[in-house]
Amino acid sequence: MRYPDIDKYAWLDSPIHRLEPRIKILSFTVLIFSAVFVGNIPAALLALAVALLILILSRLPVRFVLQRSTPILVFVLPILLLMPLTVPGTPIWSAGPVAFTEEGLSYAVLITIRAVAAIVLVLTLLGTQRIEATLRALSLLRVPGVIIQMLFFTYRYIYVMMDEFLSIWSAMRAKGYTLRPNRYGLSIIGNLVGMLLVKSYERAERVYCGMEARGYRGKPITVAPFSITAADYFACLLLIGIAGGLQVYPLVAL
Amino acid sequence: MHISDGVLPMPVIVAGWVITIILLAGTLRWAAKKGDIAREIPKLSVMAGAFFVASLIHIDIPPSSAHLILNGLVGVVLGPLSYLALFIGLTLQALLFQHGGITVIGINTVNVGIPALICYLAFLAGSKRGIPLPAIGGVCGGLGVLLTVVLLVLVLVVSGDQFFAVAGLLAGAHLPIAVAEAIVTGAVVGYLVRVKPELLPIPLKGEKK
Amino acid sequence: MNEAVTIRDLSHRYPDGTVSLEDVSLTVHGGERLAIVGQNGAGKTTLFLHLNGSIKSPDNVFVFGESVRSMPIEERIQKVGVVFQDPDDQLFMPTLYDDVAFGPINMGLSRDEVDRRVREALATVGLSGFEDRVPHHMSYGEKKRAALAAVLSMEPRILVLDEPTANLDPKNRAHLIDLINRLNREKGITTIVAMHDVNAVSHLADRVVVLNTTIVADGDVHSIFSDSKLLKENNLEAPDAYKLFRIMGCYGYACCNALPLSVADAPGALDASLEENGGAISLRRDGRTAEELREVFERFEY
Amino acid sequence: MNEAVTIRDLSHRYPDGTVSLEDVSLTVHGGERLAIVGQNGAGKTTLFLHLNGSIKSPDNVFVFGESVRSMPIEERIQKVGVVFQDPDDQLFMPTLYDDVAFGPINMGLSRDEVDRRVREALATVGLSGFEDRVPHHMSYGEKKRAALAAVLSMEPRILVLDEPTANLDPKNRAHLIDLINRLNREKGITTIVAMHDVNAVSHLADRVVVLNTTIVADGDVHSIFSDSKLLKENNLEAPDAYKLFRIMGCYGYACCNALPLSVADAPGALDASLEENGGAISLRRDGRTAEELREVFERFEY
Ligand SMILES: Nc1ncnc2c1ncn2[C@@H]1O[C@H](COP(=O)(O)OP(=O)(O)OP(=O)(O)O)[C@@H](O)[C@H]1O
Ligand SMILES: Nc1ncnc2c1ncn2[C@@H]1O[C@H](COP(=O)(O)OP(=O)(O)OP(=O)(O)O)[C@@H](O)[C@H]1O
Ligand SMILES: [Mg+2]
Ligand SMILES: [Mg+2]
Repeated sequence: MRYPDIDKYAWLDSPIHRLEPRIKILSFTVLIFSAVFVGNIPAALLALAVALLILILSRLPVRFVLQRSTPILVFVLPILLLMPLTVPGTPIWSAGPVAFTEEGLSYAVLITIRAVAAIVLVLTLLGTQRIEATLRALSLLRVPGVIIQMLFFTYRYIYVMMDEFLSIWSAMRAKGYTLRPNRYGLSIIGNLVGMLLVKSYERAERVYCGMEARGYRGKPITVAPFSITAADYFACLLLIGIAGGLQVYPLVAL
Repeated sequence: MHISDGVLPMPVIVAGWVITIILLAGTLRWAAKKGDIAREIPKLSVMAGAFFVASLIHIDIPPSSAHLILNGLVGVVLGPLSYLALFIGLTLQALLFQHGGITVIGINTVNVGIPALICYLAFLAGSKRGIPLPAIGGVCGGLGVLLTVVLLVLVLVVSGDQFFAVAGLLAGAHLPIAVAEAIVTGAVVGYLVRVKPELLPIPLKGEKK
Repeated sequence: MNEAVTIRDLSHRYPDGTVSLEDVSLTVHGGERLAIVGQNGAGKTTLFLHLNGSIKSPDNVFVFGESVRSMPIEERIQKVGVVFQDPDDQLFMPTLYDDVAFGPINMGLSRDEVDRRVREALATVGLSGFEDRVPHHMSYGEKKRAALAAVLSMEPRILVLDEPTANLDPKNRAHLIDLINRLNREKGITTIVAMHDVNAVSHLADRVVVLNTTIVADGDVHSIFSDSKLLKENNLEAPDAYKLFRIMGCYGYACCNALPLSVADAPGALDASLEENGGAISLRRDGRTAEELREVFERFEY
Repeated sequence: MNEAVTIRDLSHRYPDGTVSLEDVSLTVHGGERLAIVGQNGAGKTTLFLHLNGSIKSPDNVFVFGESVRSMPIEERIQKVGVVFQDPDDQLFMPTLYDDVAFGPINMGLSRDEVDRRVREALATVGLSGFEDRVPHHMSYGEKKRAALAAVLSMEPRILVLDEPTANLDPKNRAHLIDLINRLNREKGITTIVAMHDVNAVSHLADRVVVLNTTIVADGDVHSIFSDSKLLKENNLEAPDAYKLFRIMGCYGYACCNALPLSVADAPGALDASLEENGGAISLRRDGRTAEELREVFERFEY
């Protein structure tokens, strides 16, 4: 179990790092939505190129991006492997009953490029500012207060719970427990989860007392000393322009 | 299993967000009517953190290997507000670990959140009939995953015929997880019954001691 | 002197039936330094939860004459600030600045005033420059001080601390004790602490209340810690300094009235005794020493 | 004497880059009572996680001559039992019986043997009759003992305890210290404890290791606690008993070689000094007293 250190390169300096968080979130989100909805491979490649360009501008280490992108493999690999074989269409290659179709391949490739472009953009967005700045900016972008507060508190307590989990886990290991996927092994995991829930519940009551002791009444809770500059507006217009371009491009190109 | 960005077509993604927003607004309104939301938020947040961490537990069941989902358990413990907790959990998973994309948080929440709500109702119904709680817990644990798989397959199939094979593969890979979650959730509920029954939606047996 | 805290006949039981407080009555005056001592489970934490209204009770807890129950929340937090034991329970925001600003924002202060208070509170506890730090990257000692800053930023007139020194290493402990005393001395804040660490009690309090579900004793530090029967009955003990002077007593050391309760008090006590005894005290073992030693150990050790 | 634990050049850093241990080398002999002291964050807990293989390291931690890393898990837990600080982390089963039986079951013992061990371990810590209790609902002192029983049931030859006395009230603390010493004395178990509570160290150890990422000092209790420079550099302090005898030294008390480190040692030390000085020692204030006092306080207090 690893700590979620998504913002460990937030201290770097680059044009992307310097963008005002609200502007960055807004324009990147538009760009990401645009990238995942492009309808053909050339447009997708263009989106990917834009994403990579922004990534290079951001100076995030390539290793960080590669490591962080692995979760999408779970979805993308099966698609890349299965679709060309299972989608009916023009075979480009076949051996006996197994046929590799053009339609399947091009759809799989389109999805893969979109997925890669999206994750590159997501990582550039999240990797270039502290996660707190992201959450704070969301609160200024009128995401409802309940959601914002929960994101703040949950984010904070993930770390506390992880430490708690790891201590229970080491204590189990110290008594010779190894996780095997059998009934005994899993029911012990059940106890561990149960213990974690009970401890969290009790902690939650103490946390609430702590908040109440500081006048908490469910109201929004942060100040965000961000200020938007002309350069930020310009970058925002540029990125949203690109996002629009990605949608318009297939129409124009056809 | 949480879908990544770039896979699903626009209508499905939009539908996901619409359903999620409606359900969030509905459950929040319900909570505000039932009690003090200022009190619920910290509790829900800490519990959401605990579930988040528990769902990072990695279980290798050859040939597949997966993280627990625990949405059945979340439903049983948090009731209607489980939808909100899962939404927060998925958002943070997308932000912190890139488990699942950000454009698909809506649809991913539908996939795990609706089963959680159903599990809550199932647990209530089961406990009223006097079935042993760990057994209902186990059923809810397995049911949570199975319903999630059903919804996932549905989403993929609606998204296009191309996804048929992929959907089948994912469904197959999840069956062992459903069994594992049933055992884990049964054990959790058994533990909670003994140690902290307040966490379960059951009437407490008067005062102890 | 004005009454900072008044508790009248307070009883409490948890929903599961555990009786945690019974008929507790207590008055704390403005500017006092009070310690509440008691064994594990004596009800110290429960009592503190009443002081800031986290546990609601019918009108029997008053702060500066007003009932805590009916006081508006903004007013209450300016009067009583409670620092609980586990700093992780209290640092619930992702950055230290947000955490320390949490109280002032809830009080509805202007942004400038919030900022001023945050910086002042952080400076007081020696954490200036830590504004952007994330609590989970801070050490335990830093987190303890951060939790204190988060309460100080509301500028409460009464500061309540649950086990402030637990789990701290000696240096961190000494600094925290210093800090709390400075707040009492310089800002006139009334301080109420709960603790097990009897060796540190006399550093933080002039008056001690022994709690064991109900209040068993209430007096100045000396009278409490010299009452071995009281201490034993409540699973407590006397500070090491006190016990050592009792041992010296078995060797013919003529006790002055107030035996020291901490190392820092020892020279003063020695000087006083010396003066009383004409400038010199001779330690020697005599016939009664063995017997007296046995008695001291029996009365003060477990 | 046989080597119970041997650590050679152990270094460790957490994934986030924090260096927690650097070049630690340590040998603990069978039957020894060792204390590891160090400020918050010194790496004590991390070191213990290496001892039981919770953190894997290349071959540099050995127990009775065998590398912990390559040892089968069943064998390892019979050699080293680690009791962590927070008892709630260790009691995760719904009943105390299950908890204490957890280790023996993982060792693959027969049901009868498991039962025998559970009963014996519970009897040792004084919790016979608590088999069916839910650990979560026990008092803090009971939980601490229960956590110890859950490790004793594996009958380890080395017992490692992280902050055994933290958060305990004086009576519970005294009982736990007694219990640990009895295990060392009667069963020959090697005990290694980590602690901050310098006043209790001399009750639980003959030898002390000062850790501060690396091992800064290693010696018998007296030599460590009389080295004020070492203590200050590592944010530690000397026990109160020791400091008081230093203060008496300023009043002309002729120190014997080994100043006492705890109240219990004081009469012995007094007797020894008296004998050396012909049966009587006279305390008085002279010209140098003030200066010497200042020096003692400067060296030993924060
Ligand atoms: N939420 C709760 N539900 C039920 N009983 C509780 C709860 N919290 C505390 N208690 C019980 O109430 C009593 C008083 O507990 P409290 O925490 O106030 O003691 P304490 O003096 O602070 O102890 P410690 O020194 O261990 O911190 C104890 O018997 C405890 O077990
Ligand atoms: N999981 C972790 N990830 C990163 N750093 C950690 C982790 N656990 C501990 N550390 C850091 O490693 C160092 C050693 O920590 P450790 O817990 O071993 O100290 P300790 O001596 O036990 O302290 P204490 O007296 O406070 O218990 C500290 O700087 C701590 O912040
Ligand atoms: Mg307490
Ligand atoms: Mg530690």
